[in-house]
Amino acid sequence: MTAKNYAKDYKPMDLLAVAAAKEVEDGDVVFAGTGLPMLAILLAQLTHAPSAVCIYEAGTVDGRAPDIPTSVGDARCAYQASIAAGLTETFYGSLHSGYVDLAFLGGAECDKYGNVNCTVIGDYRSPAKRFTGSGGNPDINSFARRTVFIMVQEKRRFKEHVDYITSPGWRIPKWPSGEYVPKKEVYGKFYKGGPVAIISNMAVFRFDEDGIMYLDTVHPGFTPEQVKDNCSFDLNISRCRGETETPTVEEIEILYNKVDPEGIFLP
Amino acid sequence: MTAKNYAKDYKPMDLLAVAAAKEVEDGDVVFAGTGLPMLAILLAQLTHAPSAVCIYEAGTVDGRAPDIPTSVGDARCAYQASIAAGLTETFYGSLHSGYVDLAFLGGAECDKYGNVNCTVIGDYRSPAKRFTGSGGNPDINSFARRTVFIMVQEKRRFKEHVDYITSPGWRIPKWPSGEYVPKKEVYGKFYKGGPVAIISNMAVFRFDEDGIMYLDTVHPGFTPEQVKDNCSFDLNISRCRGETETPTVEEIEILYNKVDPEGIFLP
Amino acid sequence: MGVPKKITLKEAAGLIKDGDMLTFSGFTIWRRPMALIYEIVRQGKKDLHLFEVNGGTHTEVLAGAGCVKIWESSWVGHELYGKVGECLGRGQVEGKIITEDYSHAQCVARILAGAYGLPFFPTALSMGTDILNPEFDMLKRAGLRDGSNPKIPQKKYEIVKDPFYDMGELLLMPAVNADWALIYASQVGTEGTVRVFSQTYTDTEVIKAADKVIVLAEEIVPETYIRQEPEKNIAAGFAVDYIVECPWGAHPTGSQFFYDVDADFTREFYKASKSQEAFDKWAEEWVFGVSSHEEYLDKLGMTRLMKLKANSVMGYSTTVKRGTR
Amino acid sequence: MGVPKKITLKEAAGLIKDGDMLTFSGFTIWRRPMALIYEIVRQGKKDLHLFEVNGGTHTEVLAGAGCVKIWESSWVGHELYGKVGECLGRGQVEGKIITEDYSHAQCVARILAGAYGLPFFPTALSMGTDILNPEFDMLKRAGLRDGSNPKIPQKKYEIVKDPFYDMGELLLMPAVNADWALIYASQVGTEGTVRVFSQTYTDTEVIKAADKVIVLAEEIVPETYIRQEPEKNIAAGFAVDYIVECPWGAHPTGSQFFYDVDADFTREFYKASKSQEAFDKWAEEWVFGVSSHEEYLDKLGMTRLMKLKANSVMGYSTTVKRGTR
Repeated sequence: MTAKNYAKDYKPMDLLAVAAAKEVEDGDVVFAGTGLPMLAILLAQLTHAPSAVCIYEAGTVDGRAPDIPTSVGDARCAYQASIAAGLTETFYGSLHSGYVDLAFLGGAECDKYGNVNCTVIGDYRSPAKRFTGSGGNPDINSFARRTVFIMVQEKRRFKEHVDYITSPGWRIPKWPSGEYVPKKEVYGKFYKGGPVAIISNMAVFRFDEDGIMYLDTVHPGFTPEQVKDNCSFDLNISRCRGETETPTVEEIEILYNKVDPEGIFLP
Repeated sequence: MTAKNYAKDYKPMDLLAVAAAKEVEDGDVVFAGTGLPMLAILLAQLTHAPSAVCIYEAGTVDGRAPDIPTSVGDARCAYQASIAAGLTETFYGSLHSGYVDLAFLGGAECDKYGNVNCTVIGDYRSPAKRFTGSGGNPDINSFARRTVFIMVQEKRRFKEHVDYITSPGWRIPKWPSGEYVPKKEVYGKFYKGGPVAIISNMAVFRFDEDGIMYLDTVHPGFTPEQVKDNCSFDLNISRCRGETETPTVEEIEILYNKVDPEGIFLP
Repeated sequence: MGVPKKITLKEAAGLIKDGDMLTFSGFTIWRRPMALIYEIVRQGKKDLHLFEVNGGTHTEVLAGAGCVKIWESSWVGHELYGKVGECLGRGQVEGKIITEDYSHAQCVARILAGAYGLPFFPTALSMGTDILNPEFDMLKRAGLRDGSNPKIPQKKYEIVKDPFYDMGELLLMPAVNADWALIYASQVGTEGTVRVFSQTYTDTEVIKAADKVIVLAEEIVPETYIRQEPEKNIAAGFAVDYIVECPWGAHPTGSQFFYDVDADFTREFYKASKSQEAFDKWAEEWVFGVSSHEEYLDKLGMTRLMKLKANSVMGYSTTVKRGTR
Repeated sequence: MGVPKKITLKEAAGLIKDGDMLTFSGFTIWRRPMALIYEIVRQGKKDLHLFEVNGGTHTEVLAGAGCVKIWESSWVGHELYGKVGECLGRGQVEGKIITEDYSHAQCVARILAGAYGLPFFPTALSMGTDILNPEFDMLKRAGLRDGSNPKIPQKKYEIVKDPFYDMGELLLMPAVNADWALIYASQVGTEGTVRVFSQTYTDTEVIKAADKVIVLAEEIVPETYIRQEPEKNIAAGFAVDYIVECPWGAHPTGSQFFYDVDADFTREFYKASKSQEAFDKWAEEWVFGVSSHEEYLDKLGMTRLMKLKANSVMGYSTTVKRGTR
């Protein structure tokens, strides 16, 4: 193995895609959504994880189109796929069935337990603003063994309490009482795992033994303190390992020439 | 319409197939098993019910093979079928979903409520003899709007109490107590219908308002009293309408030349 | 039940009554019965109750036109071409549209139960979320869970314990059986057998779960052809009530092997969807300003549509410009 | 998880331990993994726990050879070629085989639950039958519902009330997750994608529901070929653990588009199955008397097998004599 040839020029988006791709282990069954998750899984397949398999929730398993899909429901997802079926297959036959190792997800807000909101701003009953709604986010997050969130870092997005828990982190309400308990207590023997990382435009976060978020690495150009300042909750920065590894020339080359040559997600 | 040209020569099996075919109404969605039911539905499609549709529980809908299937799992069932899928489709997507109008079923024993046994002789817990087991008989019988049983007439088969209720008639045990109640009480709003006829080698039976079997017609060559003698329970023969209509020359011709030219079920 | 009846788009929309519950084929911006959606708007249907596994451009057109009273779903947006559902969001914020949120897979559970004639379907997905917060049961808050509307279950969900293997708690999700399934399908046989290309999404389940089914067919093909590969079909003729032959009937949403999503059209719509005034103007041009689906296609024009046309081997357009390079 | 491992029939059977729970592909006398069944008998496996949606010739071979301890299913027989399961029946009457009866669709519910990782699946089918008689719960009578065997649910079924639409009572059926799914498939891609021709029976669900999966492939084909029509495939490579390439591996059961059921062979077997002595003689000849699947095929002979060969257009043999005319 030769020394890595790091790229001098790269965009924040490139770093995110590369950092996300590193979360993929070879052989993983990955549930991915539109956008950055697609870049990450495709890059991983073309580098260190050639036998990782990608499931798109609209119904396809391991598609191999020469052109990157624009959405998970795209015809491109089905090209040279192993399976083209529907949501019953992906959500129940694959996810609920226990096959999924890793998933990439997004969100508008998160708290320190990795609870994520992608539903509303304000009081749910009379919201100030609606987002898209949950989609498959909480489904995938509840049953994949490892999930990785990709989010925009802002103080108002990394919150003490999210306005609405769309997707379950490590401490969640157990209904009907709504008491907050560890995820395992809600999921019983269905428990498989949960969020292992959040990748923002400033840093990579992971979760400690108590399911509390801490700073793992900062992206070049940022300091741990800056990251802490961009969280509303008291972020643990004591475990920071240093800087996030930057993209190599080869990774950038693959991203721009093989994964997204049309410039759909990497303009 | 010209007068019917009744066949002078026919076998008991022919009469059964013709009588069963008459239970099919045009446009019916029919669930059929191997053997006589296949003859009946195919004959019906070639005569008065061209748009009846046949579902075989192994996974096909409305197959149109030039050759009669030997079993419901046969490759022949899938030829020019509308759907070739599996048992989830037929049992849940078709039957439980409420599409099935009519079904043909068999059994080793029945009682006057149309409860049918195709599981054991003797005490279930230490049986003297096992039959095939239920197969889809009780499933289909519980959810088709009308079911027709085709059975061998013997005193020991038309019983006061069957050794085991494999398939639910009009008065059935409601568990966990096991109290006998009308079918509607067990099935609640799932209730759709139940057995409307039993066709034996001696007669056609139907069910009265209380779900009790009565003699409807006797096949030529038998008297109502003979039929009654071949039942262990006290058969109501007061409503007998006369003789079962016999096969026409055309029906025999279709059965032997179009439906089963190979002589599989009509040797 | 016989062969489904062939009718026109206008007749199809005419069958739907104010207040009816609708559900749809497709996925976000793919295979939506758009031509019928436009006609429903033209005919001014009101108070519609939508259940959909996920929403998309069709939802926004209906919501923008003021046709929607209740929306039960998990998601709405236009994927890359418009991040959120602005019309629906406006209706929700203004309190004009009652929203009942479920997760995506919980919606699948609901439609599966409906398809199979079951009152519920179990799932352990998305427990521990505010989707299950009893305070956020909006149909209950609106007093609509009293059993008087047969299309609204008496509870949003139920928590039960596994009695068999001590797995713990899981959820039962109530069935959905809409009055109407509005389906866009790739091909329909002359006797009504339905086929969709590539992913099936939840189309199979949606058809089975509805009381009545209208299918917009991109093509009507010989029944003997569609039966040569019965494993590719999703519904038999007896499961369909009405058929409308309607090429390009899914535009601006995409249809695998026929045409891609019209990204520019969708972006333009999304821009318009951000205010009621702009939406109304858009609708005046693209819905009320054309009297038929054919006029709509002519207005779009051949050049534009040919760019979207799918390559017949790949299943998607290889000529449409998608990105910046 | 990567690509499934290619192994031999002997290795495949060697993986199965005494007492393991097995389930199978196919339907009655179609697409059963017969070559592997024979090898399991040759290797003298004992105390097997079978769950199958329905039984067939393979069940009878295992039961006759004394391999079966528990049988949970709905049906056993050889269709037209042998009306009941004589070997299994003998084991049941003699009390050597514990039988748990479910209806056919209840078995489907059980395997569906297993496939979807659910502890149960609801059904309203076959209520009011002796299948539900608490006195006839044979695993409970045998003391096996105490939770100590993770493959045996603590209850045979559960009765629940619909909380959503007041439909009344219905049943919950416990999941099945066997140790092994033994599958015969028409084609498997070089990376493990599985396809079966014509009806899929419950093969899709059986694969998903089992802890480990062995697939006997009639043919191994290029992965790029099998992915040209992904809508026809039933499982991805990551769902399969082992593959054995084994042409004619389903004989004497049938395989759509490859060969018909061997009616004469099955009738002969059925005759032999009626007494233990005759069965033993049959097994001496057809199971223990041949050392490999190839030897078994040679013993059957080319003439016989060619009669069974399917017409490639129709999917079934058009030359085999089926009836009396």
